[in-house]
Amino acid sequence: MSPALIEARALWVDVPAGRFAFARARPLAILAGVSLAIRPGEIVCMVGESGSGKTTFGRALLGLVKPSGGEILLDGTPLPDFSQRSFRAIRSQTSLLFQDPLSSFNPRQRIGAMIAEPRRIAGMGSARLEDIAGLAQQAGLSDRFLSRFPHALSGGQARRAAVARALSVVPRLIVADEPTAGLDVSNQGGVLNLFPGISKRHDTAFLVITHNRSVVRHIADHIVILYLGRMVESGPAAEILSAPKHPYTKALLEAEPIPDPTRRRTAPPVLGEVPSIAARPSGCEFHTRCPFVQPRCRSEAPGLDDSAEGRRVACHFPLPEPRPAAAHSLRTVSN
Amino acid sequence: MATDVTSIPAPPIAGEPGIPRRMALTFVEVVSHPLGAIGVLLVALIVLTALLAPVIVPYNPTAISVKERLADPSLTHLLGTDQLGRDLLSRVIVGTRTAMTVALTSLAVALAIALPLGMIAGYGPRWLDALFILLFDSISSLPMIMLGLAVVVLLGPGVSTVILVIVLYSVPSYARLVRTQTLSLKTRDFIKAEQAMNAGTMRILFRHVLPNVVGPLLILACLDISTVITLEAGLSFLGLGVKPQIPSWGNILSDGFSVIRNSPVPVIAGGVPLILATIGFTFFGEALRDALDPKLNPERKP
Amino acid sequence: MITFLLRRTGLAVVILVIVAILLFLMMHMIPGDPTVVALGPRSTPEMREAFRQMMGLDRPFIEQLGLFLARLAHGDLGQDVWSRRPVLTMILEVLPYTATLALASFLWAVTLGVLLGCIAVVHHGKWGDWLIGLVSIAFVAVPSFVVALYSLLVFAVWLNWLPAIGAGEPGDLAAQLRSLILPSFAVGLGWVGYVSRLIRAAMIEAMGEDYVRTLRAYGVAERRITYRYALKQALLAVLPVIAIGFGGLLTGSVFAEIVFTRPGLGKMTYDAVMSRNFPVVMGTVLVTSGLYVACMIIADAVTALLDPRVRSTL
Amino acid sequence: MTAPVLDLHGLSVNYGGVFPAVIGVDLAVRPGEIVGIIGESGSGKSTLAHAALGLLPKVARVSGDRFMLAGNDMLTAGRNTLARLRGPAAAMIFQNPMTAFSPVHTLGRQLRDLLWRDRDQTKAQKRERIVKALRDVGTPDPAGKLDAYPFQLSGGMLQRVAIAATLLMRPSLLIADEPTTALDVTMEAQILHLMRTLRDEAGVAILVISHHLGMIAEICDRVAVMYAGRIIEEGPVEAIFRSPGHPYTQALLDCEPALILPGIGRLPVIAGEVPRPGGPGCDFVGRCRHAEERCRSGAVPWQALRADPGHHARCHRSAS
Repeated sequence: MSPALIEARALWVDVPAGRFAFARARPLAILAGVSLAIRPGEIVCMVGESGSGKTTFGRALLGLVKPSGGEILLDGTPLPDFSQRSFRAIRSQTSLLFQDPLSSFNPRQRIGAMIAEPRRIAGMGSARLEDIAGLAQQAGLSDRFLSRFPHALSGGQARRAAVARALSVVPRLIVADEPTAGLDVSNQGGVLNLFPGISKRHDTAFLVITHNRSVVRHIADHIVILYLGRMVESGPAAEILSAPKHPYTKALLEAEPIPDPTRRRTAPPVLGEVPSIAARPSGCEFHTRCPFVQPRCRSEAPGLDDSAEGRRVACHFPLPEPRPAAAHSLRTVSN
Repeated sequence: MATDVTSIPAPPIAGEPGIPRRMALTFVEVVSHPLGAIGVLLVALIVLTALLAPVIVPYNPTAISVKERLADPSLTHLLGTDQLGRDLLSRVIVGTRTAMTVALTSLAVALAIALPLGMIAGYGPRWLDALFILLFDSISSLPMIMLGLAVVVLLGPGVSTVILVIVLYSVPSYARLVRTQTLSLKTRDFIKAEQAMNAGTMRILFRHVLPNVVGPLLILACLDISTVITLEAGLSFLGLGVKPQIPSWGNILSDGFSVIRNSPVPVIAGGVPLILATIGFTFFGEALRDALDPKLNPERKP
Repeated sequence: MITFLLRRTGLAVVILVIVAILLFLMMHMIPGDPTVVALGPRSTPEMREAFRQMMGLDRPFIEQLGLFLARLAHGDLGQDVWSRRPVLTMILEVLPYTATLALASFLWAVTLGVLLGCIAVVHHGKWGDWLIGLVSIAFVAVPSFVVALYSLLVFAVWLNWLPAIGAGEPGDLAAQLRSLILPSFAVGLGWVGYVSRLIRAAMIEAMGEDYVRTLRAYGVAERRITYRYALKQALLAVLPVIAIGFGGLLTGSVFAEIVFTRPGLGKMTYDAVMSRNFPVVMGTVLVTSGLYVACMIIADAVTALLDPRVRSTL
Repeated sequence: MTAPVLDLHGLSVNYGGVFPAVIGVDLAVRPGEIVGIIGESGSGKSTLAHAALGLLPKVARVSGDRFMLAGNDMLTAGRNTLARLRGPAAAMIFQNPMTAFSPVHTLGRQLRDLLWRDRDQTKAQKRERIVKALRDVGTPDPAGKLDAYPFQLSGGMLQRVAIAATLLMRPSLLIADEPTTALDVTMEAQILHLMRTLRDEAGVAILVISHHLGMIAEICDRVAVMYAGRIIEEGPVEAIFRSPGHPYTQALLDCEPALILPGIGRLPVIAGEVPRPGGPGCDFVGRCRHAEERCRSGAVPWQALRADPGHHARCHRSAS
């Protein structure tokens, strides 16, 4: 097995406890030891509620947030340290798509110049107009926007411009933070269709950070679920979707309302709120909300069982294989 | 997502208008603004007087003629004469030139210093930022007049001293503005995006931070012209500004003050142009700010 | 809360030390004999020798600085070159006058400023808002010493309603108050305009917040929304700026003290400069900076206490 | 058929006479009924929601044949009648709970200020009512919440407090403008469940606005679909989701990723842009697969669909 394109081992990110906290106040862990390997051409979806640390993980991989512990490996070789210099290698082969694309554009720079920015920074020669138009076209953005300023773009157009910029240095990994946030149903598909295409054509790996179940269902090869900065389950998409082992994963997948009035749920799948990282629950940190909680869960934190190939779960009582669920009555799409 | 109910969508922008056309558009908007109209008129009057001073001045402003001492305004001396018999109109006209040269030079110098300092403080490492803040706070804790007095004691009065004092006073407030703007830009995703593309610090500062910081800074500089004119006049009023023989509204007022019980004319002659200039530039600045960037409220103190 | 104040005071002390060093450096940066520079050509040799001795100018530079700072720490700001009186006591004599002037101007100006700001917001967009805006901007623009001169000219010289000179006899409260009116008017006028513009901008911003829409969605009276909610948020934003500004008031009071020949910190510094009394200049500058820095601490404390969002992080 | 709490007929909203945002809307919400409005950004659904409670800015002009809210004629209502109505007649919760409360006042004080009508009640009595309302919406430690500030609570919790505020008014109509869009899916499920219990127990009529099809299907009895300022289809939720009459509704359901089998390759998209409201003919003509010549101009009929009477669509094709 060739080494992973990029791998995090027990990645840890701390935040000082309060604005005037002194050194002795215990720092709070946003990421508490997350390990993940991403292979070329693979689309990994990282799922979790707000505060689970998923956005922080994406930024920590590129050093935009300084990790406090653990290791990051590029093509198998670990980074010497977490200084900005050592992240240069990763950044030259990675692109980051932000949750709010408009805020990731310089308001006083035209879209064309912005798309060519990575090329100019990497010193890959002057960005000829055809190249930029080609990139825009690849991302489904018409080239009449190239001379415009960012504030003239709609949400969907801004997202496509961000993808065009990401493609301009043919990255080996694209980290996409909530790629469909704020998009209407009618153009959500437009953005989602880009990822598999790019992945096949350039063998680009994707780390997609989202809490949208339908994004996961359609583009994920591999799924990772985070809770309070720890990984609770990960594995191939098909298995996780059809047979989630961790109660939290099951709750997350069921929480999303299905647009079919005949398949409504009687009660919310999980109650309560995400606890604050300043007051982490004892034992298994999900026990305060878990419908299947047992006394052991309250006292003892579960280890990460990775017996099955590529499938890991952190739960004392993983859920059994569900009996074949009634076929999800879907309308076949006639187009 | 829900449309923002209160904002009416702006008409589609064909292509962005070039810089010159945008400036013309802004100028029209400033003049149509009530404050702007008054401001532009006064500013034009002041600037023209300053430029044409050597041509339009009726007498030599420093020519003393004791017998015509404290003459009331008359056809020969439109604004009368001061306690040394010097023609007040000429001194006011040349005073305008002094005020404008001091104001514009010190503004330019202050901006040139404050821009890089502010950006470095805002973008640089935290310890450097803390150092700059300490320096800015120290200088701005020296109240301007006290700062001026201390500097003048050591370098003696004169135009260069006044400019140095005004620059020393303005740099901290401008640098602080640039620093706050840079700090807020730094949290914006587009700077993180540049960092994620391995952009060098210099590139980020000059291609991305500078264009977004210069705009608000220039607007505030316009608003600050009247403060700088006041500073120059204040220092000259205390006899610590320009040398006494060079006419300045400040020293006209100072001489007028010493003879205020004898004749109010010098005080009025020196004070009115100063008021017209300060109000003119402030109105112009306010209108410009509303036209360009309404959310910006200046940190100016009276 | 205590740790927060300790940190801020520590910072303030550091600033004062920097100011002291800056002034000390200025004196040494000038070519020529520092005593001549400091005391001026007319000073007698004995005075120069006394000054040299006092500042220990013959010793190496660093030692002089150390000596200077040590004396500062004990509150010894050196002596007035002419009267030999300790600078600190001189300052303490005049400080109350400057303080009363600053406080008087500050109180009337801020109250009127907040009032005008609120009226402007209530008449937002109508002629009242425009007029108050025009007047406020004019008040901010006009230099305070011109206001001082013209109020002196009109009310003291022409109409003779109010005293033009001095601060009234110590015992006679009425005279002191009467002599306070014109100077505090001159110093405060700029503040009326500045505060009204700040309050207006902050309240308009507050009125645009989502929670105002929620209150309106429950039929809460517009007046209660404006004065209980928007005004509180506006004051929280404006108070720290005003508190820092109070420190800057001491600059404004210099002119008023000179135009109305009132005793005060500003007048004292001005006279010291004119008579080349360098130790006094150094002393007054340090005290003024000290007051300014104190206002900075008060400004932060005000924010920390009133704004729940800041208080929660302490 | 009890009288509707909200009864709109031919309602239009126009900003500054220049920009029509809502055109000729007919809508009725009956007590105990949850009506949903689906629409994408720019469809005017939020403007309609705000208009229902008279919360539009001065620049907006509201006109129409009939606009009744809980028996009051809103077209002729003056400013103080409006203020009196807001709360008891209809209450509203908004999209972003984090900014829906003042950051510098405690929640207790703000909720008490909302009870300005009950002058006869003492502070303690009001406090009791507030604590009960907070408990009814499932807030843990309700008394503790009174002294808390908004920034100390999570989005989900604040939305519960917002709903508790509406409970205090005992409104006949609850309007919810994208109530769960800013929340995590787990919290969304809890809030939707809470709204349904409100309707079942208190018989409150609810008008829900969203661009999220799943949420509308989950909670609504009837659904109206808005496009470019007009309601282009309206009917019972099963009909709308099972056999949509208007091509736009059909296209929306086709694009909904949750309804499509994974592994399909390219997800469908509705090409083109939403036109500005108020254009001739059918606004969807530029993007409609079944567009015909008659769709381009002239009035588009509002037709009852074949099977059930309560299901209408604004489209030439739907009747045939």
